[in-house]
Amino acid sequence: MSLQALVFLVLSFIAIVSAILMITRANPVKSAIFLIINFLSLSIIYLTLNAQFIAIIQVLVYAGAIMVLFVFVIMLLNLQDEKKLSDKLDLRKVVALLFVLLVFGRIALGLGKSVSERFLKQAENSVEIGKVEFIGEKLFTNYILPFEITSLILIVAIVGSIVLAKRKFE
Amino acid sequence: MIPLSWYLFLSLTLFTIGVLGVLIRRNAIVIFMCIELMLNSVNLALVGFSSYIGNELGQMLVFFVMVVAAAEVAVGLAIVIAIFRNRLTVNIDEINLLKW
Amino acid sequence: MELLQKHILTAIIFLPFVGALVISLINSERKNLIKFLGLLFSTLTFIISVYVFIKYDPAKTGFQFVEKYPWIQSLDISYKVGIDGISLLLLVLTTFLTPVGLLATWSSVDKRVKGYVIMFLLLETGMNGVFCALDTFLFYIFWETMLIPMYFIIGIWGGENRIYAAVKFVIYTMVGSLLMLVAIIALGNFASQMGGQFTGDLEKLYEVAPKVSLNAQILMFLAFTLSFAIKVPLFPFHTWLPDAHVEAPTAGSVILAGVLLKMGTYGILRFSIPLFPEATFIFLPYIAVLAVVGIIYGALVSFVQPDLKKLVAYSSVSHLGFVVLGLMGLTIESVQGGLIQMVNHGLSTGALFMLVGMIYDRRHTRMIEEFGGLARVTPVYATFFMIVALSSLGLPGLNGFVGEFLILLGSFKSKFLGTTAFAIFAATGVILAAVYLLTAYQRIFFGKLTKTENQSIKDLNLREIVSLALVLIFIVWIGIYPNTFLKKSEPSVKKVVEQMEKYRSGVFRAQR
Amino acid sequence: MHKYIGLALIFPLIGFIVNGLFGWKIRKEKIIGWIGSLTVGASFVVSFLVYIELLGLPSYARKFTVEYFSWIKTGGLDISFSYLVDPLSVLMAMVVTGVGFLIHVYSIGYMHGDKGFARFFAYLNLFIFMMLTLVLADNYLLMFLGWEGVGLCSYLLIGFWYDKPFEKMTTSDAGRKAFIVNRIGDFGFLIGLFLMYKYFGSLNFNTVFSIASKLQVGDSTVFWITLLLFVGATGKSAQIPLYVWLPDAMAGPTPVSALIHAATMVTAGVYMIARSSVLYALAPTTMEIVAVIGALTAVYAASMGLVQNGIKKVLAYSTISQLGYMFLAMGVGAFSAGIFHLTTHAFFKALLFLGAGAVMHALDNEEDIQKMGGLKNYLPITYKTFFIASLAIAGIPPLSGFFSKDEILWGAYSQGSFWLWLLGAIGAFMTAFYMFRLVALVFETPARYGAKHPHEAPKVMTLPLVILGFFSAVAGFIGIPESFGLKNLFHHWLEPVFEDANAKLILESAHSTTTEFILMFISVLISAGGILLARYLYLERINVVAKLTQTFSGIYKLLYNKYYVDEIYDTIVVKPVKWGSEKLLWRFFDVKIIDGIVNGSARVTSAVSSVIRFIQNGIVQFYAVVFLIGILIILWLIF
Repeated sequence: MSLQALVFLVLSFIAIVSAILMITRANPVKSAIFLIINFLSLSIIYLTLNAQFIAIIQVLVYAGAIMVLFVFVIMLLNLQDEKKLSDKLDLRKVVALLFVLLVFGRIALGLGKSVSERFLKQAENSVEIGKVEFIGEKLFTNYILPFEITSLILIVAIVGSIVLAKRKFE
Repeated sequence: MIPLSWYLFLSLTLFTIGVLGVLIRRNAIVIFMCIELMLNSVNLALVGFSSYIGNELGQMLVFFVMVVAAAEVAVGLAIVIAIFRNRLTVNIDEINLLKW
Repeated sequence: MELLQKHILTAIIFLPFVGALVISLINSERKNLIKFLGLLFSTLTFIISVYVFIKYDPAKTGFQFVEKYPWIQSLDISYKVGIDGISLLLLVLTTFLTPVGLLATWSSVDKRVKGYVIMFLLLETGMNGVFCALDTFLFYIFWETMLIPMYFIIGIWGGENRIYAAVKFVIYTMVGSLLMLVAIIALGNFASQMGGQFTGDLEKLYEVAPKVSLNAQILMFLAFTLSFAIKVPLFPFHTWLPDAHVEAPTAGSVILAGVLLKMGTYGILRFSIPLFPEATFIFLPYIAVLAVVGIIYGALVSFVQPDLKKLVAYSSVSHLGFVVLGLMGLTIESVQGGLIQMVNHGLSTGALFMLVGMIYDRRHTRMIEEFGGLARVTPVYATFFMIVALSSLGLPGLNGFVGEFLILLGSFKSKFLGTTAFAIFAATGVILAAVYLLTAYQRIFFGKLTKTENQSIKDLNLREIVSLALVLIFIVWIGIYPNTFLKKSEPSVKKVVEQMEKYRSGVFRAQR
Repeated sequence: MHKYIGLALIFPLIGFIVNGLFGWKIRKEKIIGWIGSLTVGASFVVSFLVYIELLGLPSYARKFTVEYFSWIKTGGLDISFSYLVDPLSVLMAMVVTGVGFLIHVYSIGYMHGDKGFARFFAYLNLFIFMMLTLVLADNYLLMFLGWEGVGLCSYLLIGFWYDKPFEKMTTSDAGRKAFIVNRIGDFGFLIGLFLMYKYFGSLNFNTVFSIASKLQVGDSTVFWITLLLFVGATGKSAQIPLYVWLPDAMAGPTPVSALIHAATMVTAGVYMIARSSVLYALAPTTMEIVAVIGALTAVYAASMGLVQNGIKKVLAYSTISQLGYMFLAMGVGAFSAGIFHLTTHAFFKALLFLGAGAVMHALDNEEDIQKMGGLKNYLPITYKTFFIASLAIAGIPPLSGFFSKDEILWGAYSQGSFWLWLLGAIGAFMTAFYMFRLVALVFETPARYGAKHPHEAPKVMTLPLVILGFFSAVAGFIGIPESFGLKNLFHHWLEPVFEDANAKLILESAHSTTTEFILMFISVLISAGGILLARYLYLERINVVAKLTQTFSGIYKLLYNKYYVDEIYDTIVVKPVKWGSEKLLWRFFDVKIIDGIVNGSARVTSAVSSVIRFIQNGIVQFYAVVFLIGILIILWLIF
């Protein structure tokens, strides 16, 4: 087993465990912290895929900005702990679990069949693709239009969230 | 070298956990986080494909997904705040406005 | 200017839409500005359509002012608009009635004026689109588009029972139009079977559709015609009409009667007949029977209506029966008559609704028994009402007569109908029209002025007079010199009729 | 000059527009009235000039078609605003505008002080315009325009005093009745036109008649065409069974009754048949029907006239009866005799009505002849002219009515049968009787009007009376029967028009002058008998009248109530239609059945929905699970 595989397995283990912990914590702050751990481990996995730019963005945007926002809101609302999960292990949850597992199984089966024999190695130019320089160039040439539109989306999001969140003026 | 399928299985696992979270949690904020998790798992698959195929498209898409995710979180959390202000709860069982 | 010339139909279709956009940016408190802009945009549209009317050259065959841009290329569905003599008249009617309707009801709508004007302009876009579309899918989209603003116009600005009326209107229409969508898709499919390419292009379908097997033709004909018959409305699909008319605000009724109903008859002439000639021959007598029943039925029922608006609504059933009979006659005279009668009905019934609205604004009732002797207090109003009523009952020299006469004359000698009985029974509608209109007129305007509330009714103001006078100009014009309009539509009508005669003689039957 | 015949139409139209639009601004009655009258006068001058022009031409050339602009042109139909100038139409135009002018002038006095003065003149002018359109049109459709147009004016003018009660109803009811009954006739007319178009391919007089003149007598389609056209004529000219509107039409102002319901409009049916004489000549069966209906109407209406008490009512029935004579003439093929009677009737009947108007004017609009009497001394001019007109209508030589009526009776005998002549003669007797009953009760018996002070009408009203009186007296001389050895100018003038028709008819050429003289003598005797009987009964033996009415009270009531025809029509037509429409068609069929189905389908939908709506519990996660199941199914299907 190569070093790369080892790194991948460790990181994916961390990612999965932190994800499971995230959805099972009663306290939303704890959930948020586990989610951050999950994001960080994912960013390192991106590095193993030679996607440096995405890895850095992942840390900056997700683990940084978005999660700060989450934690901030949780603190702001001063939420109580949710009731223990096991207390409410009602039929609905069991059914949900069942179906989720079914979907997982079905997709896993399909995946196993379709890609197990292919894509064994990364492409030659994968290092080239992941570079900030390359991505930046593409963004400002080929993808300039969607890139500019994102600014519009962000503006709308900002305006929208301000309008929604502000208190009504009496 | 590890094959792409490993990444895809990781992505699938994370996605499934996210879905499960959405289905079983009641706290709207946690549900949001689960959705973020699902988005990330998809990102992972995209980046994986991108580097195994050797095409920059996947990473471009991830970039845009992140932008949209950021916008969505901003608006979503604003909605949560607005609802909380009115109802003093973020428990979505109690926010059943869609009921007939 | 050249740009406008090239895209003139697009301009007509979307100028009201632009107007709606502009108005949506204005503060809703500035009601007069909003109304003014609504009027301005619809008037501009009318002016452009008059230009089109003048420029339209009847000598050329086929569609004119055609614009075509691919839309869904793989299915050969395109944004294709163009007009011929048939749609020309209705297009001009639409663009004329919208500003007039807005003007006539300037002060009767007071709540949510902004939304009202926007809905109106959107409605106009939809209507213009329906008359210009030369692609079945485009047609369908415009057809449905104009349903939505109408739904809101009835549902928000209507009378007491408006929700019921609005829902009834939408559901009735939807039932038909969904079947039409199925038929449109089926038609495209047949085209791909026979010509190798799915298509929505009407001109290509004109070639293909008549060659489809008879059973399929019958099914598609029924699907199309049911949808149109509901819109017309042909007896017995008419019961949405009185409700919708009574509940709709005045301008809504004007448009509803003036234009929306015409879409049904237009559709029959544009789609049902030329696309499925063989099926048409089979169903023609039955539809003609329904039309004649509608003529008499509508007239008899409107004779006993206590509500003036309902009376006018039922009279529409009767008038549209004439139109359908004319179309089924399939002679140049009767189809031309049907066409001109569509315009006439738009003008005179539109004007009648405007008049009813005006009295409703003053007295807040439409019950005929509440009036009486109004000629004394409101002579101008009475005069306008008289002229419009006379036009509606088909007095020679006014527009109604030209249409009815041509329809009856044509259907009397029609080879397709085979018997003169249709025309004879339909002609009784001429008597009945005089009965119900004059009876109502007399009960409203003549006799002693008994009710004290009626003594202080104000006569029409200048704005109302202008809006009615505009309609009257056309009422007299068509009555005295209909050739202006007949000339434009004659070649297109002739083409349809001659084509049908060829089909009848079996020229194309062998090809199948 | 004939090119400018359009001017004759334009002038009244201008009058209509000016008075109609600006009348309320002008306000001065004099100006309005003279605008109204002079425009009609001007069109009389135009028609007269055209007449002079025609006189200067040889008789075969007296026919022009003047086309102004196209009206409806589509498919095979090509109708224009084009006018036919020939002896018949010019004669009619002169009668219409001449009598019309006099009545307009009279109206200036009669309508003095009325609130709707301008409106009245506007309507009258419109009427003249429409009537001229009717008589001058050179195709049936344009004629129909005038035909319906005069109906409209009649409607408007009958209901002119729309808030005035009239018998059991209001004046506007009478107007509406007139319009609707006319429409029933027009329905027949229209169908006739369709059939004509289908058969001849045209509605233009020239085309239709030239084709028709080549057809065989007895053509069945032509029979239907002419019969249907005649249905139209029964409506407009108040013949059985559509006469019911005319007596009620007396609700209008008296000049209207004189102009429209006596002199001009009601004769339109006669004119139409005369115009289509070629067609009628081809359909002997229709001719017979026309003759019989005409003769029956003549007697039937006269019988009702015998007992009426309204001064105008009597005249109305008399009009119907006289129209019956004209149709009788048409039916037996004596076209020019019918037109001749039309002309003389226009004079004396207009005069009678105007005289009645003068009487009513003097007695504050009193109409009941039982409340009149003794007006001879107060209204000398009216009395004299009225008397002359009564003599004329009764058929006393040498007044105009004698010549025209006698010609018709002679035609009925020679071309028709003895029975037709007998009916005509009975009618003549009744006519003489009721006219002089009227004269006696109104003018000659002792006064019964209480404290009113009757006074002669102003000059503007009496002058037309005098002029009409003059024509009533002498107009007959233009049509002296040929058997007197003189030239019948009237026949000669109309000859080119009826040439074709006469060629088709099998005319009894060998009639003996002796028979004609005998019949003439008998009819004069009959008339004189009627006159004398009336004068004897009402002036000398008034108590006998009362006794007679008591003895024959059944018949009297039947006659007085007009054979209850109105009531019968009401019960068998109007009421069932109204009931059926409301209860059966609307309340039951529309509301219950059709809407029942529509609303029923809606109710089914909502019933089903009310059950399955519980699935919508509002919990998002439940929806998400369902969503997931959907994905699962799709996955299963894909892979």
